[in-house]
Amino acid sequence: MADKNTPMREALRMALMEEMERDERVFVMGQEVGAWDGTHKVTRGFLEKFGARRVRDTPISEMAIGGAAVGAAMAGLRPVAEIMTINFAFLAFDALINHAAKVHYMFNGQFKCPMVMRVASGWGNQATATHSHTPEMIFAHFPGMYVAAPSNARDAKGMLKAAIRDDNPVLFSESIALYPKPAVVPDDPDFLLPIGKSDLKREGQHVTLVAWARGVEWALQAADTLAKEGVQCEVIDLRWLRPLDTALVFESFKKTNRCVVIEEALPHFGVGAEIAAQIQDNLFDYMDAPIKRVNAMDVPLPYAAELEMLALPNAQKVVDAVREVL
Amino acid sequence: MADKNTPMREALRMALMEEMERDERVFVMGQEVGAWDGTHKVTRGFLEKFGARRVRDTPISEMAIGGAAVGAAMAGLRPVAEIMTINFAFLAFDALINHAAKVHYMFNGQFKCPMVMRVASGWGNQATATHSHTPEMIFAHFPGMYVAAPSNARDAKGMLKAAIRDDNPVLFSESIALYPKPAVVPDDPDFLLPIGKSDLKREGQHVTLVAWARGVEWALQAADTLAKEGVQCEVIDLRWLRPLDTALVFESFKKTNRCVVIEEALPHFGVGAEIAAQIQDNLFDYMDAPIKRVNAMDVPLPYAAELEMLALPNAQKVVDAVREVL
Amino acid sequence: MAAALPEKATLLEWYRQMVLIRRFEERSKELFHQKKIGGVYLHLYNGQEGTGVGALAALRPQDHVITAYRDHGIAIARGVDPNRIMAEMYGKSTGVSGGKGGSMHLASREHNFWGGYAIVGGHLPLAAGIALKAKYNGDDEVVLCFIGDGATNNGYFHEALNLSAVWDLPVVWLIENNLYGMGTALEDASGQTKLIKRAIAYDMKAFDPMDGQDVFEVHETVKKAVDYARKKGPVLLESMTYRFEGHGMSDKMYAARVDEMSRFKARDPITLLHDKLCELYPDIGPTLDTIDKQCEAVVTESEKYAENSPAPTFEDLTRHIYV
Amino acid sequence: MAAALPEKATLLEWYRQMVLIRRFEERSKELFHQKKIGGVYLHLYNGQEGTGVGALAALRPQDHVITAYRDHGIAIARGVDPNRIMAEMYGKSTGVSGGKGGSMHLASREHNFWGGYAIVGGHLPLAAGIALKAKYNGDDEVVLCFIGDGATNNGYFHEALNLSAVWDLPVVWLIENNLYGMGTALEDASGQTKLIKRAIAYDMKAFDPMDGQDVFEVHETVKKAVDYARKKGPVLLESMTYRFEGHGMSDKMYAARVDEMSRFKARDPITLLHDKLCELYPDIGPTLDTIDKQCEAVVTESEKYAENSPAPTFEDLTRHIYV
Ligand SMILES: Cc1ncc(C[n+]2csc(CCOP(=O)(O)OP(=O)(O)O)c2C)c(N)n1
Ligand SMILES: Cc1ncc(C[n+]2csc(CCOP(=O)(O)OP(=O)(O)O)c2C)c(N)n1
Ligand SMILES: [Mg+2]
Ligand SMILES: [Mg+2]
Repeated sequence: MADKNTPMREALRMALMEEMERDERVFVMGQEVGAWDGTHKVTRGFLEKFGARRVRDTPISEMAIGGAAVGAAMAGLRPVAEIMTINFAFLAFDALINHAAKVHYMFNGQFKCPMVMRVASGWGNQATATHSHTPEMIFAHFPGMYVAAPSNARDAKGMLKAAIRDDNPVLFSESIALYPKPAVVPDDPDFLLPIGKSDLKREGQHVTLVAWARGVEWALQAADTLAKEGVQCEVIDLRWLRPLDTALVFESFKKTNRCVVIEEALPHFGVGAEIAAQIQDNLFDYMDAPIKRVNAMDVPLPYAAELEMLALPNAQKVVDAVREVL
Repeated sequence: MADKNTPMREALRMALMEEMERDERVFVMGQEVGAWDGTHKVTRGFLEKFGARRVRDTPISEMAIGGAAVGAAMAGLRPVAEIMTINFAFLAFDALINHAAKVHYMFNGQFKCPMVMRVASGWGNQATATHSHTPEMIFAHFPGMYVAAPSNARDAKGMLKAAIRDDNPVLFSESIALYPKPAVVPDDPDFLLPIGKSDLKREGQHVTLVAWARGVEWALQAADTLAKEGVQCEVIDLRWLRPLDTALVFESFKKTNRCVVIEEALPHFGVGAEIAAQIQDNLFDYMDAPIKRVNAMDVPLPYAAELEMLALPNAQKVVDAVREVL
Repeated sequence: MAAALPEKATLLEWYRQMVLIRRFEERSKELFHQKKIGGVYLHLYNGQEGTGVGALAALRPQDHVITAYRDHGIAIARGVDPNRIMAEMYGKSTGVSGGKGGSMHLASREHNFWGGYAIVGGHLPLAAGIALKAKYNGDDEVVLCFIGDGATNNGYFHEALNLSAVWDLPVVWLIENNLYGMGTALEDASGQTKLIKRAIAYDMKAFDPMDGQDVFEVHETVKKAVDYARKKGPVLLESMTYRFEGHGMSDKMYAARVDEMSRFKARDPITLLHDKLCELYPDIGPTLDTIDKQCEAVVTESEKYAENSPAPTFEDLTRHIYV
Repeated sequence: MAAALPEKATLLEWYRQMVLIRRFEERSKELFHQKKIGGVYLHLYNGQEGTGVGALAALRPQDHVITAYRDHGIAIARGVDPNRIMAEMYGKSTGVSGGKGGSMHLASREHNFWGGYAIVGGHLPLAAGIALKAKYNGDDEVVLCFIGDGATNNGYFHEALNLSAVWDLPVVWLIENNLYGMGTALEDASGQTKLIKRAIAYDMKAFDPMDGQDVFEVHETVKKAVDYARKKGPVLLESMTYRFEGHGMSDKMYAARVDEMSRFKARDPITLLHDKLCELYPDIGPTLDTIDKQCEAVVTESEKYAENSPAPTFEDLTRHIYV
């Protein structure tokens, strides 16, 4: 085997499969993870390979999926639970926030909760208002859980494996739009990416673009466009929303003195706001321009394709924002 | 009758009672709102006065409380539902975000959802990690619902009445710590405060303190302390986290060029971040110092009183933050 | 069923509705594959027409209907204009939900059709709330709430049914048991597979499960249930039915269930009604053919209407977020 | 009960546990009013000792226990050191949860006591998950999960019990039906007041409701249930009991329920066991008195221990957020 170009859904599948092969305690549970091969086909073939003990279809019971994963993790297993889309994770919110994120702390370290909750996220595809959310930040608001948001297949593999091996609960958000997108993915079964470390995706000296998940694609596209005009963007992929690693961002900003944050989510109280608040607080004297945010519009997402397109961020909006700060 | 000094819980009770007397469609529902007089005694005597038709005790079913309020509101009633504390509103998160906040939009205006969800919020009192949250921002992140967070008895009355009369869903957050605190409360049954308008609580020219709910108290205390040193703080009470009205904040900032945001909640992705992001974006040239945030520490709240006290914001922390920006 | 048969005109109307739904769904599927209908979600009602049509025929206009995302058939049976339904699925401004809701979120306030909802179980407490309005105001109205078998395992089901029992709300809870929630079979999702028995958990009135392929039986049972709900309080019903298509367009599993499918197809609710009509009225063949053709034409017309309708505009994007 | 009585030492141990719980709770109440125990929440177990002690006596050490916030009695019956429980309620670093959990969040990993949980119903799926571990690993272990009557109306109850049924998990679900959830009476909260019947909704094994004041009956029934769970899968139990104190310290309503209270107090589980012991062993009076005094002393000792323990430090505040 050699590293090869692999779509993100396959990279995630590799990660999961390797970890299940490595560690008997790792198992998957969720709606349609078995015979259906997973709603997003990340667990394709798992039922056949690992059997019903380790590949557990559940009822449509998000509260129980969340809570049972917590209990199983506390008791020593390493559940990788899947909630079909992050929209339905609202129903598991209490299980994740009041239980997963707190049992370690509240009982003074007596229990660990090494679970991963995989959720498919994002909007686009006319999935409509109830099925179009990227609210990772509402999970990352609370201490006790990690929140991952990979931007490409390679990172997704290394991050998911790290999440599974970690002893803390992780909300692992997978952009639906990225599932089919390929990258060169290491087949090393010990390829891990560190939890809570951001990543430099492109070097540049004029402006810092901060993104994660799907936003990285828009940032890189915008950087390409702007490069043609001689504007060099540095693109930083946060990778994790908790721990939120702003070290690279700060370093970059000291050089560029300008920053645009690209966020698929709604604007209010977002990651963009946090980054802007931290930069102005920590690097006030380096600021040559305000930090700009590119977000989805502040609307519930409508069905009509035309409207949806208007509401979403895209590379052009990033370019426009960069122009504002130059 | 004349306006008199009234604790916030009484002011809220007046508001509710007046609105129930005024409009037959207004009713209350929630756990222990009846014979128990409400967990926080806001509905004291209501069952006797209005009877079980309009004062409806519910089972411990937050999902159903949230969803039934939505349905009743869509159908023409004006429910004022109570979820005992905002912690339990996590269980109603889907009902509030995917239903209350979206039915008007997603069905193109065919339905309105004039409901109020009252929640008691805040920490202190050693209520521990699962019962100590001020996560109003995670509700205010999503468009479609208003979020109120009054800072005193008078405002609470005017805001709750406005919320009940409004045709949109409102999450109405009441700081538990403020329930006993009195203010002069108008007995005018048409005393209303406008939705989404912030309020100047104290004038000053050196620094702008932005707060809401319990934070206003800390801000005002800090302002008193600092005034003795000749530092005049302007204190702005946001009152509403959605719509988030930053007009007064901006106006003030143009004068003071300095700002501290005081937030009882956890730091990540908070209202403080949003305010900082907006100020630096809109008033870059007015900034003489970075905007500082005073938040709770980034921890699940422990039981021990000593630790709890360390974790919470207070007036001294506000004073310290102001000193940093002067 | 012991009850007298409805009159001919009524039966023909049921037949028309069922055929219209079937044609509408077949066309929707084509249009989805042609990418005229957008998005990733399209949940067809084929096979379940007997339940939707039979049940809705038991309601009066002032009664209320609410369902999940498998909502086209319910909307049609409730009398919503197919043009406006198709336009919605095209994402056009003339759609019932202005192009903002899509296939899963049809609604028509004027028909007391409170909509399709796409969070499994999410609409159940809404139904309770609507029924509360009726009870609160002393209005003589009943809410009919459709529930998937898979949805009965969700917390919403439990909380909403219990609340309706505690408050004696006029709701008819109708489980459409089509044996699957997506790819998961009933017995893999529910400890109790006789879903009607879940009424016991709320001490709720229940009737025996209905043959969902038999529009007569559904109609009779729902009628009794509506009467009961109006006078006394909530009722749980279960309709044994089957979907002839996949869960949605992404379902790759359903086609493999050959035996089961053919068993149910042998009891296609439309064929059953067709045969019954021919038995009752030996000369009715041509009338039924005409209805078939009319339905085809209505669907074609709806496609044209949708095609020719304008898309929503930028203003629509920010309208109706707040009143 | 048909089963043979446990031997004398066992009965005395039960008596000791029950008295210890009662004394501990009485003292807690005083200490709360003296503001030695802080916070706003304190939920006493007085009156329900027969259920907790009888049930836990049916477990082996490798079995698991989990409960809600009314957890002192369960912790004590599971053998957790009262000193460390009291220290927790004082918010001291020597508390079982390091002073971070408080009264509602006692836990002791070494006792397989998975804790008290304060979100109503929230611990139910955790119990299912712990049982899944046992099943997954083929460990011969059972989880005993206590549930309040009020909690049975929450979505968590439904989803967790159903999941345990679908997965045949070794859980004994034990409803402590003390007739109230805060101030709300059973019949105002549950459509079905015979809570044991909710087992039918999951086709789950159930035994007849137990007299929760009778430690023998509880013990026998839970033993059978544990056996069943170990071999076959989940079981639902219901213990009919009563709390002699308010829901928590803020309850102003319970004192008004005079008749009901006196009816239950006439069947105080401790008195019942006391009388039974005297009947079985006519000379046992002095032994019981000694136990009473010992329990008093243990509680006094726990108070001292708590009082003299150090508070947690700033480091504790930020420790254990992550592993
Ligand atoms: C809370 C939630 N979880 C999961 C889903 C994804 N989902 C959509 S439909 C469905 C199956 C529902 O099955 P059933 O209730 O039987 O209805 P049917 O599709 O058979 O009509 C699932 C799991 C969802 N929409 N909402
Ligand atoms: C989800 C949730 N809703 C509400 C509460 C507030 N609350 C705490 S205990 C309780 C009553 C629970 O009654 P029951 O389950 O019968 O247990 P008991 O107190 O009788 O032991 C309520 C409503 C809570 N803690 N969690
Ligand atoms: Mg189904
Ligand atoms: Mg109880």
